[in-house]
Amino acid sequence: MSFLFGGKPQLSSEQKIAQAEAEIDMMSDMYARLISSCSKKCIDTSYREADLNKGESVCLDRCVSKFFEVNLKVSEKMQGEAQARGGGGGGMFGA
Amino acid sequence: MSFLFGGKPQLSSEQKIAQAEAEIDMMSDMYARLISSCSKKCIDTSYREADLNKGESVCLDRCVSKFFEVNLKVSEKMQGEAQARGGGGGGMFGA
Amino acid sequence: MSFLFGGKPQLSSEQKIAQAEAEIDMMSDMYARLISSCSKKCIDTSYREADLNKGESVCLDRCVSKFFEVNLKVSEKMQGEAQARGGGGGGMFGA
Amino acid sequence: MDSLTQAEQRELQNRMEKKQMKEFMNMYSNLVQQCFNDCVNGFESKSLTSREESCVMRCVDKRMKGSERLGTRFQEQNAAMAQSGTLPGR
Amino acid sequence: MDSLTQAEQRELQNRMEKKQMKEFMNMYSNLVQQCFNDCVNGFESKSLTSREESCVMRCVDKRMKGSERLGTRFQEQNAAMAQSGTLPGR
Amino acid sequence: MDSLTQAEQRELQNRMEKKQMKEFMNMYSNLVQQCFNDCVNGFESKSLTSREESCVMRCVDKRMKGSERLGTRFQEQNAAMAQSGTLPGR
Repeated sequence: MSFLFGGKPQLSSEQKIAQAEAEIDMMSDMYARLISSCSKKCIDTSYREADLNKGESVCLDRCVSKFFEVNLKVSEKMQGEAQARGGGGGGMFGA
Repeated sequence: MSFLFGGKPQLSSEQKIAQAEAEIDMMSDMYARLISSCSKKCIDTSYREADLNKGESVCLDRCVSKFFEVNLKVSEKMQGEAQARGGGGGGMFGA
Repeated sequence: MSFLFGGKPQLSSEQKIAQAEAEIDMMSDMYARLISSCSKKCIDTSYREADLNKGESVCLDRCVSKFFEVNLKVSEKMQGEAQARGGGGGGMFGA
Repeated sequence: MDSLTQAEQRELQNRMEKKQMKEFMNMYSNLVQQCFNDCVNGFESKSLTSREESCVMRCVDKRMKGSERLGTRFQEQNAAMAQSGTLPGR
Repeated sequence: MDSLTQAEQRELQNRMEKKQMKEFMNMYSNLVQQCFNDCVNGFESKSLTSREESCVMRCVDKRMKGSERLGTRFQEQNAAMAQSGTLPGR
Repeated sequence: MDSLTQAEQRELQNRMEKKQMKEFMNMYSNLVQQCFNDCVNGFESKSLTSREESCVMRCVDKRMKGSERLGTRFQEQNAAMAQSGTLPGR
């Protein structure tokens, strides 16, 4: 999920750490959102059983896959628009 | 949205910065809530078109206006109550 | 709500403060969630009256009680599992 | 928490004060958003109708009373648990 | 806020820059989650259907336009309030 | 991230540990709230009914298994993306 961070040259040590920190924060935010969305879409809240049944398990697996695909599509779209607008790389969504 | 902050006299430099920071945080929190509420109330989630249609656009404009009005009413109400309770100004909602 | 924090011996001053801070943060997070859940379950959102009626008041009281009980059950369950898995105390849910 | 020295308690106090300000602001903007969501549903005009406005006023009243009541009960339960020693992890 | 010295304003600027990055990332992941929630409802396969994919694309477009419009109106209202002095607490 | 020196990695590690504690606590209270919301709907008494209690127990079980499964898949996908170089912005 580290797609927001272009290859900016010559960062100070503090900046490098802060960037790595931001990447991890972004990842764990995405993870929390995925847990929330996929649980809501796949888990039967009557909780008749304590185990995930077959349908729920398959749904969760596919949900992760689709969530990543949406993330990828959105990031590609925004990169495309940023490039169309801004020209050169190095920016937020610059490749 | 800076209505929480009375005119406290004689702040240290750090306190002044912290207060300005708090005002900005408050503003951007309100902004995030406005985006969430007005998008939910006005945007058709079937996404049949990529553009905002006329109805959605008008709804969003009015939504901002009403959101601000609610904010104003609530803050006036709370100031009134704070004054009725506490007497003099200078407090949280003091004018 | 300080059940996450075992009795770790010999902490530095900074660690002790940080732990106390974490306990308070946990508590105020739980409090915010309780406000959100119990308001949603008990308060009639047509707001026909400005006061809590009898039914709402009783519901709120019982809601707090049940929320604490759920919290207790969940924490006991997780402690039990942590012990079954890890053996000795001192860990996250260690007694 | 009771094993903190006085100096440590002061430092903790300091850190908490900033958070309290933040929590209060959060409580406030949450109240605005909730009452907006619950009371404002028509967008035929750019001003609140009188019906919406009085709904918002009652909403603020009722929710604040609710939060106060919940806060009192929360503290009572916490105190009871601390006393009976049912706090797990201790 | 206008009473800050230049040095204080620089320090404030500094702190804000970190937050802006964070807010942008939050805006981004919120967009992903919203469009996922609104457009993806079938789990018969592990890839997006073309219907879901185009829904996501329109969702991103529409929501970004919506946020832009809301942002403009928000600033206008703020400016109007600041001018008319109806900002309470001032 | 791989271009950090060892000292930088240690500092990063340090900062992450505080966050992990916070995330764990957040995961925990989220679990309590979700299972409360899903399982407790009657307020005729101040204690959980046995039906509610067993619902909460199954809810905790099922949700934790769900999160575990999602976590595994999340890491697999991340690893796959890193390898195939489809990580945009790189």
